[in-house]
Amino acid sequence: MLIQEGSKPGRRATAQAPLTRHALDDLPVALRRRARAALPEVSELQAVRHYTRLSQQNFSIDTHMYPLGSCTMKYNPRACHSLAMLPGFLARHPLAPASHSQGFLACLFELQDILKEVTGMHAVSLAPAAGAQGELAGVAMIRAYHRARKDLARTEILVPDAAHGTNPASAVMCGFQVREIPTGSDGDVDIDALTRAVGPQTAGIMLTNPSTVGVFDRNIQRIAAEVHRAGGLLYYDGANLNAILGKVRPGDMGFDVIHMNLHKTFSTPHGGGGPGAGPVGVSARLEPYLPVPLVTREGAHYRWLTEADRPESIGRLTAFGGNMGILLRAYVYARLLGREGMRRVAEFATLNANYLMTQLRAAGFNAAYPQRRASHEFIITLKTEAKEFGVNAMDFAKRLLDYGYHAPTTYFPLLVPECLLIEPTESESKEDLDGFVAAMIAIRDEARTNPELVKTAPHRMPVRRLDDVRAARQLDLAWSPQA
Amino acid sequence: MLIQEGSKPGRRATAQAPLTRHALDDLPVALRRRARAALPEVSELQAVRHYTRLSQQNFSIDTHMYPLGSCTMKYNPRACHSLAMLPGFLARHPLAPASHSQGFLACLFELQDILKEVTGMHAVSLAPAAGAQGELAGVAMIRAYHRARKDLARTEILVPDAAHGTNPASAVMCGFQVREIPTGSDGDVDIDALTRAVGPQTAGIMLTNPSTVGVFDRNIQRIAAEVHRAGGLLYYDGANLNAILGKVRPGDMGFDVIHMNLHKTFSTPHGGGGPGAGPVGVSARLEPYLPVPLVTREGAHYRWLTEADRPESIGRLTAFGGNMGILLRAYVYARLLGREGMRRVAEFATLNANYLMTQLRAAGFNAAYPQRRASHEFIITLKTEAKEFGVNAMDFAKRLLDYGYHAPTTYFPLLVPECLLIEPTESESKEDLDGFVAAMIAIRDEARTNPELVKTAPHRMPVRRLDDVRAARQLDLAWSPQA
Amino acid sequence: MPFVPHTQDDIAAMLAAIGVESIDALFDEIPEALRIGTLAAVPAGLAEMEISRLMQARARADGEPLCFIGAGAYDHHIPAAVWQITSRGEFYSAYTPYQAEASQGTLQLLYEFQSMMTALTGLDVSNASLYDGASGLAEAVLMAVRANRKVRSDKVLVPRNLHPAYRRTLQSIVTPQGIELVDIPYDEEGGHISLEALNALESQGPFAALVINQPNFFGVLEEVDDLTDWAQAREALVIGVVNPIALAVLSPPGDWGSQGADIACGEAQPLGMPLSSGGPYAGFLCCRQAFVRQLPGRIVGRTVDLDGKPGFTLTLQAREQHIRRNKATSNICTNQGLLVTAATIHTALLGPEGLERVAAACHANSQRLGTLLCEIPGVEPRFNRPSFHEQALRMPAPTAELLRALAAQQILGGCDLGLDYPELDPALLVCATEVRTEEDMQTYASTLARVLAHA
Amino acid sequence: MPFVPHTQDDIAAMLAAIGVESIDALFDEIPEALRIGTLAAVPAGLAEMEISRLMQARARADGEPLCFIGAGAYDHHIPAAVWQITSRGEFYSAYTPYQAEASQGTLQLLYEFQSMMTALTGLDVSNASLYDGASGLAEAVLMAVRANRKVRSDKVLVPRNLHPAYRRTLQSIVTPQGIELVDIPYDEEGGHISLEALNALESQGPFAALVINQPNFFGVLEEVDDLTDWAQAREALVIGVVNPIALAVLSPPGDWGSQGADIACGEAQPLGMPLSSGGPYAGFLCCRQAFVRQLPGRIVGRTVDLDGKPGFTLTLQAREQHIRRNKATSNICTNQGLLVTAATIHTALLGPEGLERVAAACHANSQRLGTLLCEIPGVEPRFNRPSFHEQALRMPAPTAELLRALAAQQILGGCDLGLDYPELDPALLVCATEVRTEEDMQTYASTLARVLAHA
Repeated sequence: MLIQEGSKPGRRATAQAPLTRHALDDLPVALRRRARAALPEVSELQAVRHYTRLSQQNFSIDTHMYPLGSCTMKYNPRACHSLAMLPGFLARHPLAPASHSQGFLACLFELQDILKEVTGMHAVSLAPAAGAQGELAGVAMIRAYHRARKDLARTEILVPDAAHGTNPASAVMCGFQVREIPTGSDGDVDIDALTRAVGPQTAGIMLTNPSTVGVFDRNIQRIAAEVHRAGGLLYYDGANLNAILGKVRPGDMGFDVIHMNLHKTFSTPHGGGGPGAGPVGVSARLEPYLPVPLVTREGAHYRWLTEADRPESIGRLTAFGGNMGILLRAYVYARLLGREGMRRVAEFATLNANYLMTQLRAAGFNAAYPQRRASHEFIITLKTEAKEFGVNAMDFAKRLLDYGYHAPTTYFPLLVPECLLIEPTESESKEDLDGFVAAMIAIRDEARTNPELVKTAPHRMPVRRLDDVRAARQLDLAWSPQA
Repeated sequence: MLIQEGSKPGRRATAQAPLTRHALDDLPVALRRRARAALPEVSELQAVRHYTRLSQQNFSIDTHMYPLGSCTMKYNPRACHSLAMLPGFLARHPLAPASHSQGFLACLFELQDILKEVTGMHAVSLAPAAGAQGELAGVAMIRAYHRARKDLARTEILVPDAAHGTNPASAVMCGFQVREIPTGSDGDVDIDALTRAVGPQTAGIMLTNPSTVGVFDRNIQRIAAEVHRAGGLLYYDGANLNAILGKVRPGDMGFDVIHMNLHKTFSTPHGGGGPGAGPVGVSARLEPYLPVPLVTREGAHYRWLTEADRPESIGRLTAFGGNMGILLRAYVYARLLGREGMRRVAEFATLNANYLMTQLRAAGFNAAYPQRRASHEFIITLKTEAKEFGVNAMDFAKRLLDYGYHAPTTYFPLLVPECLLIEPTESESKEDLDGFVAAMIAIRDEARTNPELVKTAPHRMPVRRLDDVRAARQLDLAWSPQA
Repeated sequence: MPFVPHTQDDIAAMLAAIGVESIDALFDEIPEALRIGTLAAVPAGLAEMEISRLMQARARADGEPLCFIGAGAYDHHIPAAVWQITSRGEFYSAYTPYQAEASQGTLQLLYEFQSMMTALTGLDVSNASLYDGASGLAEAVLMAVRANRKVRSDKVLVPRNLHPAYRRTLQSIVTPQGIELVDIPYDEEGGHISLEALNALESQGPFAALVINQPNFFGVLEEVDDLTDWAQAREALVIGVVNPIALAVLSPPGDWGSQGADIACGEAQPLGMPLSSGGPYAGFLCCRQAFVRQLPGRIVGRTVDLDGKPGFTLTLQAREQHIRRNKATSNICTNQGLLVTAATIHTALLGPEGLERVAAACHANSQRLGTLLCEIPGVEPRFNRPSFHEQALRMPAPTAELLRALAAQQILGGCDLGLDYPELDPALLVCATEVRTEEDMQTYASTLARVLAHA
Repeated sequence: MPFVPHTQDDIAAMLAAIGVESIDALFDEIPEALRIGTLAAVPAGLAEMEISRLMQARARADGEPLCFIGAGAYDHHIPAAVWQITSRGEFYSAYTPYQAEASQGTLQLLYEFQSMMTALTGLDVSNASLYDGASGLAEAVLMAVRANRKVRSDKVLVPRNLHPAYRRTLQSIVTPQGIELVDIPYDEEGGHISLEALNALESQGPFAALVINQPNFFGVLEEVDDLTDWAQAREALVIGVVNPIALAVLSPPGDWGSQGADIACGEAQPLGMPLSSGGPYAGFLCCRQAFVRQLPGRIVGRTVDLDGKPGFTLTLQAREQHIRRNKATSNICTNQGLLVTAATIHTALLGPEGLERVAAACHANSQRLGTLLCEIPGVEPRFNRPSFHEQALRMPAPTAELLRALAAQQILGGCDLGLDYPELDPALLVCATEVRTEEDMQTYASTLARVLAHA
């Protein structure tokens, strides 16, 4: 039942609004609402019960393992939440003066420094509100850089075919054309194709390394050299940064600009779809273009740097400078990890991924790149199973839900058929990984003996498989009183 | 799986203990632990996931309706929790001086005053940690009163047969003998039996009014007169205070001492079995005996009254004077309700109970006292159903769980066969009550057509019906590593 | 090893299974030269106890000033239930609901949110949120330019009395796509947008859209019906930028003018989100049904499962970047799900009557604050038209100094209008929501009087 | 109407169904004379916003003094996860798990708690908690007197160095049942209980039980093996009163002497419960298997369901008051379930290694604090035996004045021993747990030195 369907005219959570009803007589009638909005009218208990029960219908890290490639669903430490929610931080108005913001700004300043160090970049802005906004900011800085040099012919951004969909979309948002570069059979970027593609029209290339096929591109230094030689810049998509945190730095690989997904690598919560945070780091030549605001320290005093301080900045991306509460969570996480803990993130994420790939292969599943090390993630292709049993990757994914595992990323990257992109992360234990392997084996057995069971999965969720086609064709996007 | 069963030697939630391991060499070896305690060794994620998932296996007010007689399971406002958990209250040491306790003591002092007013008593102590401890304190005060008067022959406490089990148990804890008084067929105490029972040996009587059969004893003033005339005192068991809050006061009925269950009437949480709080109120003649500590105001200054101030006190009941956090929750609740809100508690609890009784009777169920108004609760007897279908009150109760309703209190009071004691409370809506009636009707239909289904219920819980006999015979009360 | 569950035995067993000697061997495909040594600038790890102590000290460091700043972020009472439920692990640590069957909690909640936003704005459909109000407006503008098939123009009319940070954000996000923002001046006396001002710009048209801000940055109410009709008569789409609390009592965009606005967006922060130093907040974006395929961001639809039972799922994903890549309506994927969770619970707890009471109390407080401050010689209302929620006041002394002096007394006295509007200097934009008491406002007034007396 | 969901339509429909005119009519069986008018002394209701403001002001009112008081309530780090999970509605607002099938979460957790307590105490069985440590000891004494079938005595030996508030609580609860508490003096030099002191009391025996407090109220360690053997040689049961953090490193009661103690109880507060001004805390109570039917309070057992699947249920209810009424082992029904939830999660997060580290850090800090303070002329250790967790220090000036002067500097300097032990005056019992830093302790020492210099 929708909260709206439990509504009853005149019912209220009385304690939650002012007890006095003030008049609004001085407002012009023509500007006032004529009919009351059709919002739910419920009691406090009703709302609490409704949303508590709704929450129980979710999978979440706190209840289930998410071996979800490219999404780094790892444990979100509870202290990050409670410390970011301290009243002093929550009550602070975004326009409070620096005199009343020193404790808060100190955290952001130190976070900037930590992110600079782990990425090997020259400067960092925390402003972007999510990974995609970080990408937008990064590409916008590439654009600003070329424009400042009057290098206006650079209209093209190169993007490997395995890239996240946000990469080409962000490039287009900045007015660039996108050219796709194929992936070689070994999982690395096809370096010959790349060489052919770069040229005076190249503004830059957007790369994830390790890539979305779960391998570290061994030619990264050569790629950097080629693109730089052609006058282009290198953009690092930080979605997979968890794989190399504390081990390898994008700045050392030759990247000019990087965004980080704090809700992945720095374990801020996904929250059912956000908020994220997508700080960007840059090499020295891009620093003037960083989005504002930034935090600086002058002596013992912290203050914001704004448009006035950074006239060449690509500008402001949200009204108040970013998802501050998420930045605080990432700061707490970074301080809990410390330098040794950062390195362990990459080490154990990689150990888990390679172990899980090994065990799945031992169980007879096919890895897409069996000759390669897994990075923090790897691809299993269910092409054989699909052919033999008529049970596809989506069916496996849905049936995994019944076994208590969130589905891996399916059908991405697009270049591997019937693929599952699997990323166990460092915070799951060997027992959890073994349990996942056992579930995969059990589902394959079911696919063999009772394919219908798998094809109609899930069976133990609050709903059975949903009709996505109907959802898109017979659009029902909002409840209304008449309905 | 038990948390202990997920343990693995050497696993830790590393962030949660000091990073340095200090030596203990200066402690005598003979006094030190030889073998490490067999406590769980788990990761932080493991613990968070385990207990989050465990929690989901519970019914609770936040997820389900509890029409649970004598237990007043109503909405626990969330603000009571967050405001009682403010850092200033949580960090306060119990032995902090009054100079550093004024804000906290102000709340307790005002709570004492509010409870005095709503019960009509002369003075209140917040010390008892639960209802049963309130009873103990109340009976101890009756004992102290008679002893102070050298009236040592009063060895007997009268208790109606419908009373809560704690009443006789508490009387015995204070060294009294218990004499039971029968309930008349109309639900009131058998006044003739009472008259025969009172005498010079009577220390007092313990009464709940409205009683556990869900009716207001119309003879209460006569009972008070009889007991007082014989030199006994009247004890009010506050378990059912919700029924009369703001409408009738125990002090006005003639009671000398009362305990209140703040976790019922004042909506502090049950917490899966506690903590409660059982403040006691007394008439003037019992004031010297109140348990310590109490809060007093001297000018604008609050301070504790302790044994030194109250030499005749029955003493201290816990080390630090009570369940302070629960008292703060009750205080917040009382202030949210205010005087009008208090009255509404009784009015709507009573409306809900009478409506539910009416609807269940209309559906063909038998009320134990159909000629009486329900107070906040009432009794349905399933004697007929048990005889006709072989499905008893416990079976109904278990099957109600499958329908998403917590079972009413079953087989209590003992004097009504196959009974369900039903208390909907004021915070449930008409729709909730109608849903409960529908479930009862559906279960009776099932009892008629498929009794086995009901007799083996529940079917939709995390476990099916549990073997209580085995639990008591083959005691398994703790996990051990060898097991 | 915080947050890593591996025991030494586990590590040994796992390495043996993989067939390598050490974890380091797993990195052997990475060129040696790229492997880094220490991270000297990253401090050593702390125990939770230690970071707790540090963060508590920092959170306390900045005191608890009495705040009269609004300017796009408002201090409202948030029911305790809102964040207690929002913080539940099942909401907090859940992934984007791509696996619908395992995400019905989040999906149904988002559908309820969409329904609340359409009810408040009076429009047909809503997305499931964007980053914030300002970036949401940028998406609204991009959408309007895409959607306006009648006027093929890249020009959009944007009032100067729109929040300056929104104007800057708009600039950053939409100009790389060649969209031109045309300023509408505000009325010197009224602070509003007049039809005269619009008519004066007409020759620069045609315009793809007109942005209307109700109430505007100065708190002044616009004549939304007239402005809407003006634009729609010229085939421009109308984008309303609105405050959801104000919408409880003000005419919803769907009712503006003779046909209603086409798009509405705004900042959902007033619905259950603490000030939080500026974020995370959530932008909302609603539009007419006709434009639904141009709507960026996630959208939840109601459908049925194999048994015909109702359920919820992300829909219209063909608009999105993970399907459409460079042809997507936007690059946005992450939204502000957790904040929407708070907003939905908040709105359910307040209900229509509760929101109206909050709006009315804010209005009453803001009027009262204006009255109190204007009793001080030299302080007077800057504009002469009705305002809602906040007010622009002319000050008799330089505002930067006033604000500094007030801050030293633990009062944040408002937003300095002169920074973005030199022509208004010296002036403050002040706000008093329902959480400010009469005593708070008296404190402000008396402190300001004292400060001015010594200025 | 806060927390009442009824609309006017609902009320009308419900009254019609019942067949009465008004809600008041439902009270018509109550004698008219008893019905009250107003509740003048109860203030009018507040909105949540208003009570929040009031409570925040009150919680802030008493500052954040630096606390060096222990004396039975200890300030430990509590992982953030503990109360975030404990506060979940399913734990917070759940009823007593009488309906086992709908309460497996709470029941399994209680079983895990019982298992943790038996592991820590080295005894066979545990109940699911009692109100607090002091009332728990009272129940332990009642239980020992009931259970000791060999010595039919109502006398129990209780050391004078047991926490004074525990001694008083014991007095209040057990003496109405005719139990006599016999004081054991502590050693003047060592602060411990000596065998000589026990021997001197032997002629007053036989005794049903001996209470041993490890560490004792002064923080001094007792020779628990000798004391246990002494008592058991005389057929007295041994009741250990212990601190669960200390148990991580100290010999558990089950290992005391040649046979082990019979009963162990104590305050579970150090396991995840904030100081909270004194409560709610939770008492724990463990014993040998042989006494399980004398154990008061709720007990959870593991059993199986109809399918043979393991599950948990309250068991041995035949001991309890709701079944046995006046024959029950105790009148206790409510326990401290929510606090046990916190204690169980806390203990799982700390684990054996974590608890050991906490205990060792407390010990190190407490020793360090003693060292720092004893550098001040006139301050010296009061007792000459090893202590754990806290220390009694002789002071060179009247303690009440010292504590007042320290409190004025926002330092709570310890527990004034002279109040309960005039013979020790002037002396303080001081404590520094793992959350106190070196800087905190230096602050205390330098402030005390300054205060004493001016005394």
